[in-house]
Amino acid sequence: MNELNTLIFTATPLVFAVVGETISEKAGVINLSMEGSLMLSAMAGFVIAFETNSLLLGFLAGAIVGMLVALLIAFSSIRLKLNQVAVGFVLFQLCVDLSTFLGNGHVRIAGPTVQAWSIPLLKDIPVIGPIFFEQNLLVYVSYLLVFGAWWYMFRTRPGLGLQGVGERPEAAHSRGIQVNRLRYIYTGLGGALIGIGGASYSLSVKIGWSFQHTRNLGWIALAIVIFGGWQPIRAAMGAYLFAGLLTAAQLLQEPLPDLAQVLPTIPFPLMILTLVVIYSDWLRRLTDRFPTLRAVFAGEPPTAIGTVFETD
Amino acid sequence: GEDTSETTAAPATTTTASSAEPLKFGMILVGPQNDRGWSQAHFEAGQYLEEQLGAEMIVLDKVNSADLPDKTVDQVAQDMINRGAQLVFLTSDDMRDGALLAAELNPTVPMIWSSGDSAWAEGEAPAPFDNLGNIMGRMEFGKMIAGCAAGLTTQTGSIAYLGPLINDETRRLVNSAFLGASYCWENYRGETTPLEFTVNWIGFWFNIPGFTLDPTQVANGFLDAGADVIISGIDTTEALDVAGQAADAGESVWALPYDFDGACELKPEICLGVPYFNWGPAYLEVAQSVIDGTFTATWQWNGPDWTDLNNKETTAIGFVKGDGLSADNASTLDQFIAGLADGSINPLVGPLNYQDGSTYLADGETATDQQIWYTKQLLEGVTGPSE
Amino acid sequence: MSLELRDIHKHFGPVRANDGINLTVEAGTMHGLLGENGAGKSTLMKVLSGFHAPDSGEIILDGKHIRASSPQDAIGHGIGMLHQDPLVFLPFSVIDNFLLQSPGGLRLDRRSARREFEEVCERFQFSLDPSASTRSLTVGERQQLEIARLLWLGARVLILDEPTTGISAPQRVKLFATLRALAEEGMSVIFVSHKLEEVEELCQRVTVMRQGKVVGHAEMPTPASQLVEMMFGAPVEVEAAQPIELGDPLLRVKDLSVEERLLSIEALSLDVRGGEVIGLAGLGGSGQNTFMRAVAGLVSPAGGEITLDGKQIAGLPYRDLLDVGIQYLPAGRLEEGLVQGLSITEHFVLSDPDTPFFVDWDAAAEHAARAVTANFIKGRADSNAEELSGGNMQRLLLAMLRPGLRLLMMEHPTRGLDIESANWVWSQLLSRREDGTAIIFASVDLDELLRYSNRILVFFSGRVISEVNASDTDVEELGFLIGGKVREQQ
Amino acid sequence: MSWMRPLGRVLIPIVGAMAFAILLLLLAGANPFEALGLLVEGSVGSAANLSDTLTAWVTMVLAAAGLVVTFRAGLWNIGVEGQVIAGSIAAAFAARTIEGPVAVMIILTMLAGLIGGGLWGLLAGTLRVYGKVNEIFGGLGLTFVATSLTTYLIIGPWKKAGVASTGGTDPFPRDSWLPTIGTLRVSIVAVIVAALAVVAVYFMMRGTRFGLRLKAVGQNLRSAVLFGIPNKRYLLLAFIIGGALAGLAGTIRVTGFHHKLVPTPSGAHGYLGILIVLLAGFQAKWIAPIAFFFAAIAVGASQLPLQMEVDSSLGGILRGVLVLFVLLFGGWQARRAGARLVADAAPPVVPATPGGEG
Ligand SMILES: Nc1ncnc2c1ncn2[C@@H]1O[C@H](COP(=O)(O)OP(=O)(O)OP(=O)(O)O)[C@@H](O)[C@H]1O
Ligand SMILES: Nc1ncnc2c1ncn2[C@@H]1O[C@H](COP(=O)(O)OP(=O)(O)OP(=O)(O)O)[C@@H](O)[C@H]1O
Ligand SMILES: [Mg+2]
Ligand SMILES: [Mg+2]
Repeated sequence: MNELNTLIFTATPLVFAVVGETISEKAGVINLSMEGSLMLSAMAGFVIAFETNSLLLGFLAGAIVGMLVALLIAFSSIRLKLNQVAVGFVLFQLCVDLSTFLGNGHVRIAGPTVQAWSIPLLKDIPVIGPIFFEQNLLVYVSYLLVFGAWWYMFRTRPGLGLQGVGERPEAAHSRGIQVNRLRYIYTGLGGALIGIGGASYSLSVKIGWSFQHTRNLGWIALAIVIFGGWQPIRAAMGAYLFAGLLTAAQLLQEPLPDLAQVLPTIPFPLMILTLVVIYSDWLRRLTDRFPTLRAVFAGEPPTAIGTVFETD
Repeated sequence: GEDTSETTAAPATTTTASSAEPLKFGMILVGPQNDRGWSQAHFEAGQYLEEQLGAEMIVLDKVNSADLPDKTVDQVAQDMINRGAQLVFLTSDDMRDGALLAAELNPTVPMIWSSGDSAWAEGEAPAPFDNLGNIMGRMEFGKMIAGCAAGLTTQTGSIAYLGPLINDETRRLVNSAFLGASYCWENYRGETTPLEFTVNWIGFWFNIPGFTLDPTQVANGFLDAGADVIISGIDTTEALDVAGQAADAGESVWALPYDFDGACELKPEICLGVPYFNWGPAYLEVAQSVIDGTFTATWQWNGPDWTDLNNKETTAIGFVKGDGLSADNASTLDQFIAGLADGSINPLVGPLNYQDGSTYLADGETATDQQIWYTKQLLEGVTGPSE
Repeated sequence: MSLELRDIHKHFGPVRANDGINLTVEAGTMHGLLGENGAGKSTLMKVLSGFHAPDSGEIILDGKHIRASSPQDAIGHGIGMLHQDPLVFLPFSVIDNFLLQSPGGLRLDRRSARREFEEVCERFQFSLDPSASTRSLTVGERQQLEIARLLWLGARVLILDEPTTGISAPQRVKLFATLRALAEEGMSVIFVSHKLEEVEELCQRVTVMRQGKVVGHAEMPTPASQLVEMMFGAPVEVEAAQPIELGDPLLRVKDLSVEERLLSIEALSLDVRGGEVIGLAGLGGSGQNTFMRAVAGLVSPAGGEITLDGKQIAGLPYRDLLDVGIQYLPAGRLEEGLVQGLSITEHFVLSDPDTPFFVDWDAAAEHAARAVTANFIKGRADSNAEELSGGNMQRLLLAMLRPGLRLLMMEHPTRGLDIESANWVWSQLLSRREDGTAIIFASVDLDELLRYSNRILVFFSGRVISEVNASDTDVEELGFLIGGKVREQQ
Repeated sequence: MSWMRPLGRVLIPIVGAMAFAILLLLLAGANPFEALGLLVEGSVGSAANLSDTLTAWVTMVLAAAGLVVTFRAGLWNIGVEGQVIAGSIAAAFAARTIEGPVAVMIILTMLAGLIGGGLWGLLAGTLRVYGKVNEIFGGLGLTFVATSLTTYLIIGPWKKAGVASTGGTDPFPRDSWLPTIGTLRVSIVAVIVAALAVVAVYFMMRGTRFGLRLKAVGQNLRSAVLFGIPNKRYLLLAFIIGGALAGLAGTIRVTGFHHKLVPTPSGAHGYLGILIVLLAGFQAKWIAPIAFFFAAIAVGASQLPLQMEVDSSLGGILRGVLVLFVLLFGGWQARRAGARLVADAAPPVVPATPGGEG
C-alpha cells in the first residue's frame, strides 16, 4: 500500500521524461541528449527555485532548459540537416559537464520542495485513494499528462497529424501539414517535459542538487520509451515498473543479496528483449492473426524517426 | 618533472620542511568536496590546517575511477608532490592501492591513508612503508550515540539503517548503532519487546543511479515498512531529505545523517543529531610532525574527547544533537554519553552473537580492537545481509 | 474548373526542372502530359499541387490568381494530386489515412467519417475496408484510397502522376471509368503518363514537355508517331523481338513453395530453356517477384526443387548463385540495385567478381569511364549513383551485369522509362539471348509482355493460374486473365 | 590542398569554443588565460604530464579506430563503451588467472581483450542482424549490462580478500602490468599498438575491397545483398573488428593504467571515441591528432581544481562545445554552399524496421 504510494511518487519525474521523449520521437526527432538535458534541467530547476524561492520559476527554468536543448537538436536536424543522434550525443556530454560546472555553488543545500497535498474526497476512496491521491500536485499533473498525451495522440485530429509527421513526412507535407514547424513544436514540447522531469527530481523526489544528481536516469528513460512502444500510457507503466524494480531490489536484498545490485539495470535487458519480441516474426504472425492484440503488443518506432525532411 | 624519489635512501622521518616556507600538503578526496558528508569533513580539516599552520592545501576532489577517469590515485599524489606537497592525505578506504603505490614510489614523502589499516602491525594486512600512516576515528562511539538517540525517539520500535557497501568498517558501524539503540530502548525506556533494526545496503558509498540502489527509494521504503527513524551510513544526505519530506506531509519520522557536523542543517527540525568525524586535530598533529621532521608512520584510531564531544580542537569524532531530539531525550542521551565516557556503559561486551548464531563475544568478554575493526558479520537481531 | 499556368520556373540546384512553363487546362476535360524521363512533368505537377514552391510564375484558377505555395492552399483551392507512389501512411488503418489532416475540430469522429468514406467509395465502386491496415492494400487500392480522400476534400482539379505504373489492367479499366465520370461532373483531370495508348484513350488534349520546357500541344486524336517525335525530337523505332532458336532445358523448378507474410506460393513448376524469355504477369503482389526472389536465393523456399543445368540450387544464397550464372535486377533501382554514396567506379569495382583484395583505383576509374561511354550513361565515372536519372540508373545496372549469364531475372525492366530508354534496355536484354541466356521478367505492361516473351505465366494470389504462349493471346485476354476472371468463371 | 578545408572547418569552431570557455571562466570569476595555460601545462608541460596524456591518447585512438569501421558499415556503435569494458573484464580475467613473463602476459592479456571486446561487439551485432534491434539501443543496453557485470565481479567473485569494496579488485601481479620507461607511466608498447591500429584501419578503409564492400553494406543493405556481399557476415565482422579494437583499448586501460579492474574501467573513453570520430568526419586520418587534443584536455583539466578553484568539468565543456560547434558550423557551411550534407558521411539513423514491403 504505502509502497505503491512511494512507487508512484518516485516514478513521477520519469513519467514526465518518457512522455516528453515519446512525443518528440513520435514527431520523428530522437532526443538522445536526454541523460544530459534531464540533469541540466534538474540543476537549473533547483538553482532557480533556490535563488528566487519560487517553485514555479524553478519548474519553468527546468522546462526552458529542456526545451532549448531539444530545439537545438531540432534546429540542427531541420535547418542544418545534421544527424540527430550525433548532435544529441554531443549535447548529452556537454549538458552533464555544464550541470557540474554551473551547479557547483548549490550542492547539497536545502531549497524549496513540492509539498504533499491530498485530494479531498478522492483520497478517501478505499485502497485507491491512499495510493494515488495522497501525493503532491506534480503527481496529479503527471496523471493528466499521461492520459492527455494518449488521448491527444490517438483520439484527436492534430494527434493523427503528429503521428503522420513521424511516420511519413513527405505524405504529411502533401496533405498540407507543416512538417518541420510541427517537429519544432513537438520536439520543444517534449524537451520541456523532459526538463520538468529533471526539475521534478531536484524539487520533489531527489530533492536538492549534487554532483551528477540524476546520473543514468536519462538513459533509463530512453530505454523505457522503447519498452513503452512509443505510447504514453505504456511508457508510464514502464516508469512505474522501473520504480517497482527498485522497490523489489530493496525487498529482495535479504534473500538474494547478489541480485539486489543487478535489478536496477534490468530496464536495459528488458528494453532489448522488448525490441527483439516486437520485431520477431512470431509476434508479427500473432498480430496478423489477432489484429486486436496489435494495440497491446506492437511497438514499432515511427518510421521516419531520425530522418531529415526537406521539401525542396 | 622533478622526481622526489630520486633522492631516495633517506628515511621518511628525516624529511624536514624548512620553517621559513609554509607547509604544502595534498588532500585527495573521493567524493565532491561539498558533499555534506565524508569528503567535506576531510576538506574542512584541510582548511583547519591552513588556518592553524598557515599551511597551503592542494586539494583534488572526486578522485575515483568514474569521475576522474584519466588519473589514478597514485598519479594524483604524484602531481601534488610535483607541485611541492610535503605531505599527502589520501582519504578513502577505496584508495588503498593508490596509497600503497604512491608510498612505494615516493618513500621520502609522508602520507596518510585515512580509514586504512596498512600501518597497523597487528592488523590483518600490514604494509612495509614507513612513510604511510593511517588515521581513523572511533566512529563506533558516534554510531552508538546515534543509535541511542534513535532508540529513545522511535515510536514504532522500528529503526532503519541506510547502509553503503558491505565491509568490515560498515558492519562495525551498523552493529554499533544497533547496540546503542537496543541499550537505550531497553534500559532507558524499559521496553521488553526487541527493537526492530533493519539495514539495506545501496552498494556504494554514494548513489550511482542504475547501479546502486537508489537511497531515496530505499529510505522511502524504510518509512513504508514502518520504520520511523533512519540512521544514515552513506556519504550523502538522502535519509534526511526523505524523512524531511515525510515529516512535511505530517508523518512523525526522524533521521540521523552522518560524517559531517553541518549535515543537520538541511532539515534541522527532524534531525536527531549527527555523528561526525573531526579530522582536524589528528591531521594537525601529523602536519606538525612533518614540519618538525619527526613524522613516523603510525596507525591511529582516535577516540572522542569525552570531556567535550564537540571540541573541535581535541576530539576525533563528535556528535551534534539535532533539533528533532526532545529535551527529555537529549538529557537521557547525555546520560548515555556519560556512561560511555566513564566506561560504565560498554555495549561491546559479551555475550554477543553474530547473525548466524556463532559467537562474536563470549559472556563477559570485552571486544579487542581487532575484534571491533574486523567485524565479520552483523549481529544477531539486525535484519539485513552481512555480506 | 479551368486552370492556367503562366511562366512557371523551378530549379533544383543547377537543374532547371521547369523553365517557363505555360499550360491551360479547360474545365471538364482530361489533359494529358507527356515527356521523356526528366522532362519536368512531376515537378510541374508538384508545383501546381503546392508540394514544391515555384521560383516564379503564376497559377490562375477560373480566372483568379492563386498562390498555391503549400499543399494546404492547393487543396483549399480544390487542387488534389495523386502521387506516382501513393503517399499513404502504411501503419495506419484506412480510415485514419482518410482522416489525417481532414478539416474539423479537435476530436476525431471515426464513426461518422466511416459513413462518409463508405459513401464516397460507393459512388466510385471502390471496395475498401475502412478498418483494414493500409499495409495490406495493393498499390491500386492505395490509389483508390487517395482518390476517395481527395474527392471527399472537394478536389476540383485532379492530378494523376503515372497512375498506371503499379496497377493491373482491370484496376486500370476501373480507374479510367472513374476519371471519365469525374470529368463529366465538370472536374479537370491532368494525366501524366509515358503510355501513349492510355493518353489516346482518355485525353482530349495533350501537352508535351522536354528538358523543362513545353515543346507543343496537340488535340487528340493525334498520331502516336507525331507525339513521339515531339517528345524526343526525332522518331523512335520500336524494333520487334526477332525469334530465336531455343536451347537446351536450363532451369527446372519443381513444386516450389514459399511462405511469406502476406502471400504464399504453392507447388509452382516451370521449365525454362536457354534463350527463352518468360514473362510474368499478374497484379502487383501476386507472387511474381517472390517467385523470382526464391529462384535467386533471396527468399528461402519452404519446399520444392530448383535445378540449373541439372544441378540443385535451391537454398543456396544469392551470392553463390551469382557464381553459377544467375543474376537478378530489382525494380527499386536506387533502393535495391545501386548504392547511394558510391561512385560509378566504385559500383563497377563492387560488381566485378575478380576484384583483388587491394584495389587498383586508377585502373578501376579508367575501366568505369569506358563503360560509361559504351553504355551511353549520362554521368561521369566519379558521379554518385543517386545523381543519375532513373533511365541512367537502369543503364548502369545493365552495364554491371556479369558476362556469360545463364539466367537473368528482372522486375519491371522498363518501369518509368521513356520509350527510347526502354528500347535500349530491351536491345541489351535480347542480345544476351544469343549466348543462351534465359530471361525471366515481371511486368505490368501488357504490350511489353506480349512483345518480348515466348511464354507468359499469369500469377494470381501466389499461384500460376494460366500459362500462355505470347503469340496465342492478346492484350484483352491477358488483361482479364490477370484480374482473375478465369478463376471466377471456373 | 585537400586538408585546408577541413582544417578551416575546425579552426573557426575552435575559436568559438574557446570564446565560450573564456566566457564561462569569467562568469566563474577565474582568470581564463591562467586556466587555459594550465590546461596546456597540465597536459604537455612536463615529461610526466605528456606521458599521462599519451596514456589517455592510446585508448581513445583505439576506440575511435574501431568506430571508423563500424560507422563505415552504417552502424551507430554507441555500445563501444560496453565493448571497452568487456575488453577490460577479459583482460583482467587473463591477468588474474594466468602467470607468465611480461612478454607473454602482454600478448595474452591483449588477446583476451580483443576477444572480450569482439564478443561484446558480436553480441550487439547479433541483436542487430538477427534480432533487428537497432544498434544504438542494443549497444546502450549492453553497456549497462557490462558495467553491472563489472560491479558484480568486483564485489562478488573477484572481491578483495576480506573486503567487499567497489573500489576495485586487488592489483594484478606486476608481470601483467604493461612495462613503462623509468618513472613515466606511458607504455611504448601501447603507443605502438594504437598507432598500428589506426594505420591499419586507414588502409583497410581506403584501399581494399573489404573497405568498399563494408561501405556498400553501410549505405544500403539491400543493394549490397544483390552485389553478392554476405551482408550479415560483413555487419557482424564490422562489429567484431570495432569491438575488438575497443576491447584492446579496455585491455590497455586495465593493464597499463589502473592495474586492476575498477567499476568504470573504460573511463568513458568509448564515448569520447564517438566524439572523436564525429569530429574527424568518420575518417581515420584525423583520429590521431584529434584524440591527442582530447587526451590533453582530459589530463590537463585535472590541474584546474589543483591550482585554481575551477572545476575540472570545464575541460569536458570545452570538448563538448568544440564538437558541437564543429558540427553546427559544418552544417551551416553546407547549407550556405547549397552543397550536399557534410553529415552525409554519417550513417542514416534508421532504426531497424521489420522487413516486408514499405
Ligand atoms: N527534389 C529534387 N531535387 C533535385 N532534383 C530534382 C528533384 N526532383 C526532380 N529533380 C530533377 O528535376 C528534373 C525533372 O524531374 P521530374 O521528376 O519532374 O521529371 P519527370 O518528367 O517527372 O520524369 P519521369 O518521367 O522520369 O518521371 C530531373 O532532372 C530531376 O532529376
Ligand atoms: N529488405 C530489407 N530491408 C532491410 N534490411 C534488410 C533487408 N534485406 C536484408 N536486410 C538486412 O540485411 C541483413 C542480412 O540479409 P540477408 O539475409 O539477405 O543476408 P545474406 O547475405 O543472405 O546472409 P546469409 O546468407 O548469411 O543469410 C539482415 O539482417 C537485414 O538486417
Ligand atoms: Mg515523374
Ligand atoms: Mg539469407
